[in-house]
Amino acid sequence: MEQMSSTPEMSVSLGPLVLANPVMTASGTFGYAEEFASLVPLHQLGGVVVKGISIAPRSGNPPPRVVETPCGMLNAIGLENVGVERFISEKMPFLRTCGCRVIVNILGDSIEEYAELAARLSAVAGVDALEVNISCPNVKKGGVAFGTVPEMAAAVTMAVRKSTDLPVIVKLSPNVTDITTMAKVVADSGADALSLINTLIGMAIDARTRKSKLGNIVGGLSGPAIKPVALRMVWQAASAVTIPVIGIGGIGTAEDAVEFLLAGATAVQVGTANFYNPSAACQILAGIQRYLEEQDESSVRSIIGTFRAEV
Amino acid sequence: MEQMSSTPEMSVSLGPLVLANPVMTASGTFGYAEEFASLVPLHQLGGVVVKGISIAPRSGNPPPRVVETPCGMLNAIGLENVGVERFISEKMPFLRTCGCRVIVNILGDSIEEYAELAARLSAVAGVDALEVNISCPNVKKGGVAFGTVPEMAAAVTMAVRKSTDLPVIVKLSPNVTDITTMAKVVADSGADALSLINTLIGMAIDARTRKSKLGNIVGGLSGPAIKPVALRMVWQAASAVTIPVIGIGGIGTAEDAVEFLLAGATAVQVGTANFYNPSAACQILAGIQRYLEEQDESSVRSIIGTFRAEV
Amino acid sequence: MSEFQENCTVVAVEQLADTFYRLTLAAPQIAPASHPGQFVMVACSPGLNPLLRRPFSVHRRCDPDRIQLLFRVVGQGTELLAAKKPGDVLNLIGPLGRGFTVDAADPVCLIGGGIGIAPLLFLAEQLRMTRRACTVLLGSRTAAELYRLTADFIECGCEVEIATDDGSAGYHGLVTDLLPRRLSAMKRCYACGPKPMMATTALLCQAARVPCQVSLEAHMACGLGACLGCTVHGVENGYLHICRQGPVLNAEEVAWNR
Amino acid sequence: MSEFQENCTVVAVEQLADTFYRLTLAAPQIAPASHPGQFVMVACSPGLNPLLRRPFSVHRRCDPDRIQLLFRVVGQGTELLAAKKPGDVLNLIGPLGRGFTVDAADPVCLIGGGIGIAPLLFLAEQLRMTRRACTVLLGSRTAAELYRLTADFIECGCEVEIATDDGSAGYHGLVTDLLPRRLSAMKRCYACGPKPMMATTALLCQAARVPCQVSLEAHMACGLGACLGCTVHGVENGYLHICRQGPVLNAEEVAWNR
Ligand SMILES: Cc1cc2nc3c(=O)[nH]c(=O)nc-3n(C[C@H](O)[C@H](O)[C@H](O)COP(=O)(O)OP(=O)(O)OC[C@H]3O[C@@H](n4cnc5c(N)ncnc54)[C@H](O)[C@@H]3O)c2cc1C
Ligand SMILES: Cc1cc2nc3c(=O)[nH]c(=O)nc-3n(C[C@H](O)[C@H](O)[C@H](O)COP(=O)(O)OP(=O)(O)OC[C@H]3O[C@@H](n4cnc5c(N)ncnc54)[C@H](O)[C@@H]3O)c2cc1C
Ligand SMILES: Cc1cc2nc3c(=O)[nH]c(=O)nc-3n(C[C@H](O)[C@H](O)[C@H](O)COP(=O)(O)O)c2cc1C
Ligand SMILES: Cc1cc2nc3c(=O)[nH]c(=O)nc-3n(C[C@H](O)[C@H](O)[C@H](O)COP(=O)(O)O)c2cc1C
Ligand code: FES
Ligand code: FES
Repeated sequence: MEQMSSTPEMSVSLGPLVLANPVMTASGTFGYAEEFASLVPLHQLGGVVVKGISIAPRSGNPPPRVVETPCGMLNAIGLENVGVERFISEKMPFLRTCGCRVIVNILGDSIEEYAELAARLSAVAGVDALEVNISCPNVKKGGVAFGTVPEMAAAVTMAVRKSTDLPVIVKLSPNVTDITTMAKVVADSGADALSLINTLIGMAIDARTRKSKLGNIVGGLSGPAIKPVALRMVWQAASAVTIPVIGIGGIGTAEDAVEFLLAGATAVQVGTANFYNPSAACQILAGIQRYLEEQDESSVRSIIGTFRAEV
Repeated sequence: MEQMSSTPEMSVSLGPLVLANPVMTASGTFGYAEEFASLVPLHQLGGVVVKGISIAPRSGNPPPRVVETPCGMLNAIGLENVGVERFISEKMPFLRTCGCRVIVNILGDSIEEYAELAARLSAVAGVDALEVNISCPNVKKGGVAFGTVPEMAAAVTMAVRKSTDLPVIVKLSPNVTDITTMAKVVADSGADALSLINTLIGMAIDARTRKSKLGNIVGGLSGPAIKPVALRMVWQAASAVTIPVIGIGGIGTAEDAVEFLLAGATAVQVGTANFYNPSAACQILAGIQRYLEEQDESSVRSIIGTFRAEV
Repeated sequence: MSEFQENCTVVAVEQLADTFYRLTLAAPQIAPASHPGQFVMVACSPGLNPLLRRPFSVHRRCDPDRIQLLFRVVGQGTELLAAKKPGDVLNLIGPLGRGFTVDAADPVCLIGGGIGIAPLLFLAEQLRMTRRACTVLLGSRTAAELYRLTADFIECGCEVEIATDDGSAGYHGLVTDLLPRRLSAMKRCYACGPKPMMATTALLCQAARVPCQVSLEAHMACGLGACLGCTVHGVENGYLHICRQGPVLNAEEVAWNR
Repeated sequence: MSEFQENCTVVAVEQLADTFYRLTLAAPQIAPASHPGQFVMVACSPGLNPLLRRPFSVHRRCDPDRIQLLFRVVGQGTELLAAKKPGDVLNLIGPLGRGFTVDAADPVCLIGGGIGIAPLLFLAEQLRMTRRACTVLLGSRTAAELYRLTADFIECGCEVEIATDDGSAGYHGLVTDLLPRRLSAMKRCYACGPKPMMATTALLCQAARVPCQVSLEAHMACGLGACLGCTVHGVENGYLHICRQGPVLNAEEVAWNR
């Protein structure tokens, strides 16, 4: 049987933030977008999430900072970034021209810093949304990550929410016993959307020298290795809250991305895959489109959360 | 320079339990040992940890039960086992002949079941130690895993401790925010040793059918993919307690095993690697020996915990 | 049990059709110990991805030291196998599992669908050694997949009838449509193929009171009975583990509707 | 920036020594854009393990469309590359990073240690096009690793002196021992090799007030300036990122003692 098939409708909404399509690049894996400009047609992307920005510039951790692991990698960059002022003056001009949504990932040592960043960035033309990285240590609480204590995660979310009119996405840490508690607390504190997962904490030792393979000893595990954990957490989080969820973790193919959409993610972010395959995000977008056509779906929205949790 | 090199001394002690060498096979990945008898010289192993045993036989989860993931696998076996009585009558006779330590992994729905299993197995000749799997759901507490709540983990440990004179190893779940809290609580409750990690919870979806690739929807992620997370948790746990720790998670080569020993593990368990390479455990043992010779160490004990956590 | 882990040298690689390949392997320990219906676990990659071994039926035992595997390329592991060249080495574990019952039953019928034909050639050759009358019904998507295999069955003295999904050769339709007319004469059936094909065969055999053996598939991590991953629903004892209780089972042991 | 992602066909594979290989690749976009000292990121496996691309200096530009890579087999990725055959295709990203300064300085000295020799042949050929006098000092473990490379440098008109760790050819000892006697005449030095070799070179050049450029290494995830993984300690601005600010740096920018 022949069928009239029009191109599936690809746009999705993350609360107030509308994306032309659900494929973004993840923070820390796509620089400030210009690094990929000669290799990737940036305007095709649903959005770009830039490297995490803090108030003051940070120089990051001592080398070595990256090490490969089976089907994954550990990074201990240490949140190196140019600081919010240089970000605005040096990086935003290019980002404003790239033809897709620009989401700024923010991080701080204290709740006040998050709030200050949110306020500062709200005034900047071309910033479409904020993504709040709560996997950072709370200096006042002895370095416990904001994202591992529900009260602290709530406090950061509320502080950012109060300081900006921009859409607020809160990015959850996977290093917790119960991701649904964190998801609910953050949703109840005013987030417009959630994104998850950030990296799992891991480590690698050089047997010969008996030293860490990372300057910082521990680092964040990312890449295909973590996809099963990420998918499970996205499914649990999306089932626990009513706000939209962005799926992240080991996504390298359209099939991976579709798994996250089926599990309840409204959009996805491509991280480590940008390193080994800069075309990944665009290939994933094309592949999702093909999948929708094969499955006779008229829009990407109609597959979100349609995972059938029976067997 | 020529040097007289005698074979390094390989024995290690897990509290009262002395092993001829630090290489064991992990629960659920080596059956009841007889499955590997034609392929593996069992007497070479430091010990065998048998598939988890419950009071009544369990038939386990509906298929599919295993699915491969990048450098790893998900399993949702559902703790299928023959039950303690058939284990004793059908499986122990062979295990008594295999020439290495026999550690029985136990699991229950309630604290009483753990205690009963410990008592029953204490009377059985040939059982050298118990490994308590606390990653199981506590039926009385709505299915929350014993191993994710410090009080419940403590209660199980104490109940088993009281019911047996056998060495008690408690096997920790990695699906927690803070592994050191769990390690300390279990150590303080009378465990002779800890083992970790059990599997990370994960999931896989078939994009075409939109169904889970596992009958049980979620499953346990194991294999090389999880090694960085396991190594980090073993290092943290070994640094937090004074009792010996057994390292588990993605160990497939001698180099992997050495990383865990350096991080503070007194022994290691080889899991998923038995499936893709039945010779893994014996090759790892030989490789550790070679490593010790190269590093001019006279015993495996002298490298435990010698990871240099500076750069 | 005589199970071996063996490095096997690839002796020959044949591409029988678009995605059908046949490997000949030197397996001096595994080959002589193999029985029709048993399988081997093949490490398709020397690295960690894909991680697990892949199960393949012993397709044939050539001279006493060699086995053949017949496989369809469906994913990473089989793609790697298809790229093997003579002289390459593969690590195998086998022979594993319970094979087909080879007894005095005569005449018998073998029914294979698609890549499920794989274990039946070894079985046919074994049966023909004691001159059993073998009728072989083969089904596939298209004729190309059957040319070479049909010739092999005929060569060993079987009567062969074929069915194709696209009608490019033989009967245009399901291979099981060929069965009823043959069944009454048979003392035993052996089937391997897609589950619906085996379920239909089982049903027809049950109705005709002809004993039927089937070779099942399940995802396997170990192949050795250790992981307990390879479950199918059994009629009686709950779950069956394909790698030890199978892969060959009596059709009536299997819960076909699950 | 002209950076390209390109599927490059392997044209030739040479094994220069035990673990030294040289690949010739058709790279019609990357080759013409390349400058000595720049590098490419090579996807060594089509699969997910190893996951990350591996950085390799452009060893040479042959006719305008081809580049060569010279590499030593040290792990998974380089093992896969060594097994490539003509006709195989590799995905490359490049040319990346800042290369060597090629200016009017004359005469100049190139010092390469081990696999660090790789980028120097492209540099020498470029320098010789404008008839700069090039002295090349090459060091390696053993003579076998240098035969072919020495010939290549001589062929393009360089004066070559060699040192080996085992004394199997040339000077028995460190290649940097050859430098002091040459240095006073030089207008510039270019060095690539193990860090201690480059540190010594930097020190000698500083003492002799000869400008020196070095090509550094660091673990890289992206090669594009995005991951911020490829740090080395700089003298002034804290950390340097090798993939964008390097791999070639002026020796005095680097904190050699860190
Ligand atoms: C006892 C037994 C004997 C078999 N004999 C043969 C044979 O002779 N010839 C042949 O071509 N195939 C045979 N198979 C199926 C074969 O094992 C799978 O096709 C193979 O594992 C796929 O590997 P892959 O990496 O290419 O595909 P993957 O990428 O792993 O998967 C591709 C597809 O194959 C399915 N698959 C993966 N693993 C298995 C598995 N263990 N069992 C069944 N399906 C699987 C997946 O669900 C998926 O649909 C047999 C399976 C079993 C259990
Ligand atoms: C700018 C640059 C240019 C280079 N040019 C060349 C060249 O022309 N020829 C050549 O043989 N090598 C070159 N290298 C080093 C080369 O990248 C590594 O040898 C290679 O990545 C090792 O990969 P593998 O998978 O074989 O080894 P792995 O198994 O990954 O590692 C083996 C060893 O190589 C080291 N290594 C791994 N990755 C890197 C890396 N990115 N940089 C440095 N060391 C690494 C590891 O620490 C380990 O000691 C260059 C590196 C850089 C950064
Ligand atoms: C090198 C690197 C740097 C990263 N930096 C950040 C960051 O600055 N802020 C943040 O929220 N996440 C950061 N991440 C996490 C990623 O955005 C993503 O959540 C994680 O890598 C999982 O996705 P993946 O498996 O697709 O990479 C970083 C990841 C990597 C690999
Ligand atoms: C198929 C399978 C079954 C398992 N069954 C058990 C079990 O019964 N009890 C238990 O404590 N752990 C069980 N485990 C967990 C392993 O013992 C081990 O902790 C985990 O797989 C991580 O190690 P690995 O990466 O080396 O496999 C099982 C793991 C697998 C893969
Ligand atoms: S495949 Fe492991 S028990 Fe059958
Ligand atoms: S390698 Fe990624 S920034 Fe240099």
